[in-house]
Amino acid sequence: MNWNEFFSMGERAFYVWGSFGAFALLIIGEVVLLRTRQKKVRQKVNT
Amino acid sequence: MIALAPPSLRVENLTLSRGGRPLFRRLGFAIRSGEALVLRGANGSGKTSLLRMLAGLTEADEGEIFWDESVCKTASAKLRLNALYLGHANALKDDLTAIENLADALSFDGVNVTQARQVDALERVGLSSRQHLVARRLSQGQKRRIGLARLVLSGKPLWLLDEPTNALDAEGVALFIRIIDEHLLAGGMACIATHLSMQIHAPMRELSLDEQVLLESSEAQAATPAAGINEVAGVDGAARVTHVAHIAQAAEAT
Amino acid sequence: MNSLANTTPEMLVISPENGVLLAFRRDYRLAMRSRGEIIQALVFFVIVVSLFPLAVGAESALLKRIAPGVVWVAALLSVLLTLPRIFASDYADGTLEQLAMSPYPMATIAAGKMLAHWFTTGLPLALVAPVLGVQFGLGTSELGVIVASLMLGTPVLSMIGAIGAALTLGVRGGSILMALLVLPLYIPVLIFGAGAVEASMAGIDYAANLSLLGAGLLLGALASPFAVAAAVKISLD
Amino acid sequence: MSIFKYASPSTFYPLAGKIAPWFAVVAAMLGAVGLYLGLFRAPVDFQQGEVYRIIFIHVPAAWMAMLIYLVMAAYGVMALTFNTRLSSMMMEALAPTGAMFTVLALWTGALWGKPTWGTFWAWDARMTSTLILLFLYVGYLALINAIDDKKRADKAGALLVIVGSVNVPIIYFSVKWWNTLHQGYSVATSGSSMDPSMRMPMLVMTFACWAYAIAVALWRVRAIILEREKEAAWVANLYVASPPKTSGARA
Repeated sequence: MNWNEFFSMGERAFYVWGSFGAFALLIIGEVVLLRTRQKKVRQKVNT
Repeated sequence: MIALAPPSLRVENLTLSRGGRPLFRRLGFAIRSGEALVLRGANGSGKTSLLRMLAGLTEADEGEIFWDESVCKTASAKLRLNALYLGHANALKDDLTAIENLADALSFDGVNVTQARQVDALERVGLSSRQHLVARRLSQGQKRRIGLARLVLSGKPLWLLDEPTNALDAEGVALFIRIIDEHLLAGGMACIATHLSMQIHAPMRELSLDEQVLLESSEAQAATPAAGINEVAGVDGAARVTHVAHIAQAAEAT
Repeated sequence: MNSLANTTPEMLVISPENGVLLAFRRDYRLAMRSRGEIIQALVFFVIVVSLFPLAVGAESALLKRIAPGVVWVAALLSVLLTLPRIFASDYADGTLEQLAMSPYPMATIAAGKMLAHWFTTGLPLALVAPVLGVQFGLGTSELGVIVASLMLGTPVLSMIGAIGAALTLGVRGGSILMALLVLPLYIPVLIFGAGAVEASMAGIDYAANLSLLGAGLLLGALASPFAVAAAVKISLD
Repeated sequence: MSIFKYASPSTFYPLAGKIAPWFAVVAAMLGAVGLYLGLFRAPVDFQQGEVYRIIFIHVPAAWMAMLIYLVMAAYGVMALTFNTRLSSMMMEALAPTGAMFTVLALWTGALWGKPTWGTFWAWDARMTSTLILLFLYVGYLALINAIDDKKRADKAGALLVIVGSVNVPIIYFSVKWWNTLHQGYSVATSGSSMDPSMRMPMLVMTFACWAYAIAVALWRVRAIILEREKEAAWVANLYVASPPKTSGARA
């Protein structure tokens, strides 16, 4: 399994990893945003 | 006469909160035919919301409204058919004349009133010389009087009035008192939200929304005990007197 | 002085068509009292259409090709601009509450108001459109199709628009928000409306487009009064 | 009625807290399996080479975008008919995730379009419809944020999504009609004729997205419930009894 061939994705690396990168970014971004929102609400509830 | 069997309006454990803040909780009262209930309370205590609920415009979070002992959803057509609601706004179109506004309002009330009787009503409220004046050029007091003319002609048993006398001069207020006395004498009912004192001669009760306490009017001479009594009219009409503390307790329990 | 209070008045016939007729006549009379607004919407339509030649150049072949899209988008924006007129002033002066209190169902009143709005905006647009079509070099048959497509399409624009107008009553920034809600729903009408004119220009069958617009009109006429009534009730709550 | 026992926010809050993590775990596992199959196991496509692998997230995202909007419409119907506050809260909880999936579908579609047809945006029928779907999501989010009174915002949002959902098939049909009229591009996801080893990752990823959407929606609805019921009694003693385990013990 040679990695740099894998990462080049038939010279389409930008498009494939651009898509999968956006996928990861959006998913993780949404979860992080959700976490901060819950923390903010919990503080407001306790005060 | 207004209606054969005297209609009655009864409300049970009405609850409404606005923007997370409870306005009133498990409120109960009744208005009998020929009687006026005056709503007292500071600004924002929910007087207008309660009126709009009786008018069928606003939905309560909880609670039922009984009209002629048949329960209706808080924002239901049955309520709207029997009630006339005059809010803060004068509900007039500035581009229409006084007589056109009155005619429009009555036709949307589903009431067939001849032109002559409309002119008589405007005359009675002192607008005879201004009936063809565009509403934009009428004063606030004159606009309010068009509302009074509509009250007179609509023939609806339940009048829901929000500060009916504001912007009326002394003569206007006297006119309003005469009109509402006639209405109550004829078996009609009224619920009036106002902070002014009402010299209505017909039987009248006051409901204070701040403490949710129903005070008997002076005529009824019911002494108000120190703790305050919340009179909840039972199904058989006999007043079930329940201590306010009990109500408050029930309210917290939910 | 006889007291007028206690004579029970005689009730009108509370039927749906009376409600629609009553609301239509009321709104039409009000619109006629401020006729200027109707003219303004028409002038806006004409101005927007005449912007395009200035923008893309007056080369006739190009103008002819973009004519259907330009006329339809301009018509759609003109209708969009006049939508607040259906409910906003009634909401502000408290008459909308009284209409909601009326024994006539709110759906019939909403239908009457939508009809009046179409009559004072959509219809005039359809009648003026041929003049603009000529400006863009369209043939007579194509002008006929423009008028037909606008006559069928603009009522649907009024119906969908009335839902957006009712939902955003009394909301800050309401008119932009209303456009945001309504424009995506306008897209099918735009596609079939402009598509009909384009098809007639290309000499292919445009009846399908017009019949789909007609179907939209039917669906709208049946469903939108109830949606608008619900939206008004929500806004008045 | 018993079925509405869970419809009250105070009883649904702990329930959502318990089942959400399970969905998150399932989503993570399925996602890992799907990505592994899609990136490593699925064969090279004879036509598009490696770049076709983008469909393993593009297609599930597009499906989720549409599905979530329709689920929101179902909650909207419940909110307006049964007047349950919880269903409108679920709508509000689902909307951001639906919008996210729509953006993801558009982004991956564009990145896939460039190498395949030479342009990022080819006005393809499905992509254009997905763009309009994004407008519908943005419209809903804008409406409920513009109205202060929560009760009205819920009902107005519900009505808008119901009207929107009636229009979604019409939009998809009209855009398809418009697309065939102008030019015949279409995203070549001939799903059925795909080699099974290509279809498997896509299915696994779709289920991963479902589990993910459910987990995120349940977590977000918990936040919404707390935001709305701040003053309620049950919220107060909720935190007196068990200080939140996430952050430090509170005095």
